[in-house]
Amino acid sequence: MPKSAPAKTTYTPSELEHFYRQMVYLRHFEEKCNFCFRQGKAGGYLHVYIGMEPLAIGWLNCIRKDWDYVITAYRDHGHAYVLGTPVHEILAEIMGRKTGTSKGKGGSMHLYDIKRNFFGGWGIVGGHTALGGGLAMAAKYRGEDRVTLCYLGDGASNAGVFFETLNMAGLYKLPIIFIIENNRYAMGTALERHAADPELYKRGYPFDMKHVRVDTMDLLQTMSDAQRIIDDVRGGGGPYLVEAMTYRFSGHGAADHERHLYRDRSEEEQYEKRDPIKLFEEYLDKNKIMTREKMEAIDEEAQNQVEQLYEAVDKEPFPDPQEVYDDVYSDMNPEMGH
Amino acid sequence: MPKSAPAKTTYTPSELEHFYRQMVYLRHFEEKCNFCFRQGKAGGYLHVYIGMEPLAIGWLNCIRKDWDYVITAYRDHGHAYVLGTPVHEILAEIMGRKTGTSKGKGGSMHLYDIKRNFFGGWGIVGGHTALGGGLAMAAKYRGEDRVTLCYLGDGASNAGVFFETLNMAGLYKLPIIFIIENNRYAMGTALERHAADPELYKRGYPFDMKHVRVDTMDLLQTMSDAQRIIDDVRGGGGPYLVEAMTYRFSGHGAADHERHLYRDRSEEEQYEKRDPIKLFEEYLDKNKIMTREKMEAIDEEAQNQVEQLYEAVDKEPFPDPQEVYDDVYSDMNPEMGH
Amino acid sequence: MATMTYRDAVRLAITEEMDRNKDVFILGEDIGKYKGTFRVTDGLYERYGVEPGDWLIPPSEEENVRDGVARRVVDTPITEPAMVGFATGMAMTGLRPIVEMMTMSFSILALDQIINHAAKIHYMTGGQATCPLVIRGPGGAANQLSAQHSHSMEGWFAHVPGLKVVAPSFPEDAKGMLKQAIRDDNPVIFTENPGLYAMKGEVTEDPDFLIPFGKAKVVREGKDLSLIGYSRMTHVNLKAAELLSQEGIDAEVVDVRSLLPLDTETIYNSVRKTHRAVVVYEDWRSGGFGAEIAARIGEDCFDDLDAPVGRVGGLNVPMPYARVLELQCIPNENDVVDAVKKLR
Amino acid sequence: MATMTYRDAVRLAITEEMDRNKDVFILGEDIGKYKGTFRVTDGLYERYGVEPGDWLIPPSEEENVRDGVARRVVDTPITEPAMVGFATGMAMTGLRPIVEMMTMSFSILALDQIINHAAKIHYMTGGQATCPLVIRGPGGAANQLSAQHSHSMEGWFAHVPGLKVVAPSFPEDAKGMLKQAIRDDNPVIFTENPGLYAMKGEVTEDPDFLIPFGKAKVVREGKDLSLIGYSRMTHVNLKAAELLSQEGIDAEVVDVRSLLPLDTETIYNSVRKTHRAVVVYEDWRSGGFGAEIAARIGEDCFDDLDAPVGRVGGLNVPMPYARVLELQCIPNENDVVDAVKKLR
Ligand SMILES: Cc1ncc(C[n+]2csc(CCOP(=O)(O)OP(=O)(O)O)c2C)c(N)n1
Ligand SMILES: Cc1ncc(C[n+]2csc(CCOP(=O)(O)OP(=O)(O)O)c2C)c(N)n1
Ligand SMILES: [Mg+2]
Ligand SMILES: [Mg+2]
Repeated sequence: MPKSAPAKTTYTPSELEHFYRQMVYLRHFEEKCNFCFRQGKAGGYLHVYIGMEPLAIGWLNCIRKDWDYVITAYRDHGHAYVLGTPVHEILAEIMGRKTGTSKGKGGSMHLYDIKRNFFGGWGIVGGHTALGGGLAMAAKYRGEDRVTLCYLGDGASNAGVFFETLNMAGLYKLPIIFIIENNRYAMGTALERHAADPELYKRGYPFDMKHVRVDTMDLLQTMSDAQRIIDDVRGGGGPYLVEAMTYRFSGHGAADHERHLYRDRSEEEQYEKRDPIKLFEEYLDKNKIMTREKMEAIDEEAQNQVEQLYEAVDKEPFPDPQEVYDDVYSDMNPEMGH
Repeated sequence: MPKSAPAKTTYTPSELEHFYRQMVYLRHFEEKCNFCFRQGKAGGYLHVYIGMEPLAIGWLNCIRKDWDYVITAYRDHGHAYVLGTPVHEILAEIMGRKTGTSKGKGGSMHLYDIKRNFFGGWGIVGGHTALGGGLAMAAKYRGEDRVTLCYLGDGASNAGVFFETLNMAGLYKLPIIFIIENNRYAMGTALERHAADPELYKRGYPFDMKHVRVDTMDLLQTMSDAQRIIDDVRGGGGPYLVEAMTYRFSGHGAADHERHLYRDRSEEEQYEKRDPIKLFEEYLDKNKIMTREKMEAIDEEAQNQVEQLYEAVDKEPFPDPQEVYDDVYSDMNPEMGH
Repeated sequence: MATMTYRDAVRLAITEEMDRNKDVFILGEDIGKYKGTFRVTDGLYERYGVEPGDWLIPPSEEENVRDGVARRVVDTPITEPAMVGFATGMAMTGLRPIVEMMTMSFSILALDQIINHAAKIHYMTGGQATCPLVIRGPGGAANQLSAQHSHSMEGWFAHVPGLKVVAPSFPEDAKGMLKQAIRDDNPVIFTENPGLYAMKGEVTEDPDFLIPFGKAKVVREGKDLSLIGYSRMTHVNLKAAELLSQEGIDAEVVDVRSLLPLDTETIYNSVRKTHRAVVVYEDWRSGGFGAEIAARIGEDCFDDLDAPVGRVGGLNVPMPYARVLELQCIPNENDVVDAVKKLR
Repeated sequence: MATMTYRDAVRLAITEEMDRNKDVFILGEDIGKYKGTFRVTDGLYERYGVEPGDWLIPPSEEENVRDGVARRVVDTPITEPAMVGFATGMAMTGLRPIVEMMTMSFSILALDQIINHAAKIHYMTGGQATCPLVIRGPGGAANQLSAQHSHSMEGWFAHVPGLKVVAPSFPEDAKGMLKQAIRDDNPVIFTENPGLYAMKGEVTEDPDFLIPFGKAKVVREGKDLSLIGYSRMTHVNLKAAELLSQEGIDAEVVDVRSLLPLDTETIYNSVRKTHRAVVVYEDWRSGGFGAEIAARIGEDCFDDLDAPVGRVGGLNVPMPYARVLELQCIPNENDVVDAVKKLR
């Protein structure tokens, strides 16, 4: 793990409890999303963050919320949640309801919370990275000290537009952090089968850009790396490419029931040993910050909260048919009818 | 100049004379092309190779002609010439005549000689590099020991599809050499203004690909580098990225009459000191391979040949109107009429 | 004759042609071990596949003797532009690559390679080179895939000289036309539809059964009006014809099958018989290929028409996620019936 | 009123809006020191420009006081997808970027960014975000630029919900519509034409003169038939009208100006008056936007038509290099006259 500082924490017990609650809540939330899909309560492509929680909870608790910009692909529930989007609106969107973040027009892949500077929520692999570059360019143009976090997958890191974006970010020295969520798979294609060199952090090298590979299974390690890098970029250090080593515990999407086609159980078991929640619990326990009993209580509480959320959201109305024409344009309607 | 071997030559005087004749002929040919454009005998976008001759003459005299594959962008006259396409057909194409390589349908930017394995001749910056990857993949699929030479510009080396191509070439370990013709300008945009890091050879690094920067103003130096690299790739060494340092002596295209907008005369003079023809003449002279008198005679002879070629081609007919519908498809005509 | 799904018919066409000709090559995303997102390529990897890494090893003698059977199913990174460009380069050397687009929506990323390179090679080389390339995959909406994954692309492609574009509606046509496409020396866009894969039909087993392009097909005879469509919409039209027949309206259904080349003769003959036409397509109504078909009927059958040429297309909005909204966007048999009644 | 070229009118619209609003930002290839390949951006760099390197330095106090006048003209690498994507990201934060496409042909590389991102942002966010983005540049053929550099793209864009698409024919319209486009909160495709840049015309000097979208214009009154077109083809239609008048045919010329939204009312009113229509466009005939216009006239003016709606489009071939062939591909006034006569 080159360049990455020793895990240290400067967080109070109550902060740590807060992080733990977020980890556990997000895990239950994502499991409920998969449940919704199985029940036909959610459709389309739905991708959960199970095993990858520190990428959202670690990094997004280190930025300046409502100031810094965040953009990611379709595996986006966790980002909206940590940035403060009401979970009711998030689940309502995933369940295609009128009260969702996009009024039911976006779905799981297209969550946005613009007023909280969460810019989505995109489905075209790699495509959003250029938008991320634009967010950072806007901040720099205005002379603001905003940092932009642009997440993408290991598979997305092969996309041409991503390299074009790296070049422009390096050329204009933009305040942006590209976080490659290297969960070792692009759908059913393993890292070694889609990348000429699996060490993806090297992709920053040709663009005069700082680049580093870090472990992100350990939440506090992730946060110390995140804080260091965010401060560096905010301080004018220029763009940064971070290869964040993680693992997708579930299938690619809720519809992927055949993981055995491309990986075997034993591999999964290896990674499950480093389940981010387990690691964090061991830390909290070892350092006497929280008792196992309390952890169980928090876990149960979160599970109930998610259950109640689901019950409540499931009562929300679907969009009205005529809404199909709304928001195509900001100032006019498209031509109607078939 | 990392990795590049000391210039040495194993060429006979007659071979060296042959190279010299090619250098001088191509220079005059390109000047005549610019003349054609000024006279309205050629139109569209026309880009000459003046100052960059060793890229074609050096490299293409080191490959196995009619066996290895070659593809480049729109600055393509020199490649067709060295690969053996009759100059009459080349100039006829540039002048839009029926007897041109593409029957007058392609023009200067779109020269092809498929039976000699010259695959063009492309106008979309960066776009052809993926085709080059496919040529190499075909050779590898068939188990042939062909090498593919894929030329591109420094500006093209920012294009997304080029990076995607590098990744696939590295992933499949294809027998291909990417030659970045770094002539320091993408149209009116200087290297430092379009590339985050002007050391373009670094772009091979993330893709487990050998990469090197070499000088290509010196013909024999170029040939020794070329031979070494071609042999390595043919021998199964995998893909290679070569950043070939050169300089475009003329404007971007025949229509670019305002070079002063983006570079000053003094810079040009610096590079003209290393004019590839001048360097080669000094070598031939110093090593007593050819007298200055002979060089002048060859120069004059080439100039006359080009002049006669132009006279002859200018007598060639333009395409017949009905030919506009030919060759849209191999087996049918498109719908006709407005 | 065998009964099989549209999905199996597509796969059978591919395997028959791969067995027949070692130059046939397939590449795409997750088409190997993963069998393709719609499972179209199930079994191909086991039969012809190779690990990307095995490209390290040049093919063995035996392999070449085995007509290069291996290394013909290649998983690519998620880089559609390079994927299509590589296939195009291979095609220029005489190989016959098939590119699977996971969904046709992603072909938008590769349009420069398709339109500016593949489609123009034969012309720009003055006939020196051909480009025997097939790009296939599902076009149109599936099930709540939202705005970025639900495009119908065939209308755009059918606008481009140098391409051939087909959109079969039945398993047998899918097999016969895909085999034709693979043997064609020009780039062919072969549009499937997520809603058709599970659909069953009779398919001839003759391995040399081909369906030439440029031939539309009357799939239901009728005298009162012509319903004209392709791909999944042909089935919508057939359902609409049933509904109309209950009201005593006898609709003819024309399955266009091939958009470029377009069989105007069969379309015009139907209109000249029925004097009324409605063109149905899933793509956005405004500017979709249905506009071209309607404009041609208006131009060339002017005196035969008893009513304006009607059109039924997708709503002019990005595809929304909520099922209730999505269903509204996609034309169904009732929309067609309404349009027919509007014709008066 | 001042007389100026189309090129100068476009530039004036940009400078007026940049002076008016510091959020207006322009990026593109060689638009700075090089002044743009068609010299449209001549002078902008000196006035608002910045070296890419200077992005290193955060803007100074004075600079912000000067309403961020500098660093607003940015040369980009030759990477259209990222160029448009960056502009789109900037637009999502409220800036108003103008992207110059060196030629619209290159927008093909950026279609995913334009269609799948910019055009869908407002919808996919449920109205949370807007995308005030302008993409402008020359569309259509210039002079022997061959197959890869001569595309007309407006028909494809006009097919995409979420985009607005305009193609003005005169300097004054260019100025008024570009200023409108820059102030619009939605992505606008603004198509120029290489053949129009040098064309002169009267332009009002009022800096707040805007031309709203969705309004076509009758640029020549006539009673016998309607010639309908946009961009350079409006001038071809005017020439054709002159030729026709010599034969006693009195043609009306409708300048569509705005393709999306489309002003069908003005078009229909003209057709209802003349009972004959010919739609003229430079794009490939088959599947071009003229098909949509013709189809609509056929649908909505059926009883008003005394003859089929004629179409004149570009030949269905990739653009050839030889001038003699190229000229054949592009519709001219004689082609229009021929089409009119065919209407009988
Ligand atoms: C351009 C494009 N091609 C293909 C797809 C289909 N697709 C969706 S997600 C995905 C895998 C992406 O993997 P990765 O970038 O590693 O992200 P992860 O799912 O692992 O988070 C693919 C191929 C797409 N959405 N966009
Ligand atoms: C995609 C695309 N964008 C823009 C252009 C216009 N253009 C043609 S050549 C060129 C400069 C390319 O520079 P470089 O790659 O360095 O090649 P060089 O001309 O120096 O040989 C540009 C911008 C194009 N042809 N294609
Ligand atoms: Mg992944
Ligand atoms: Mg260059």
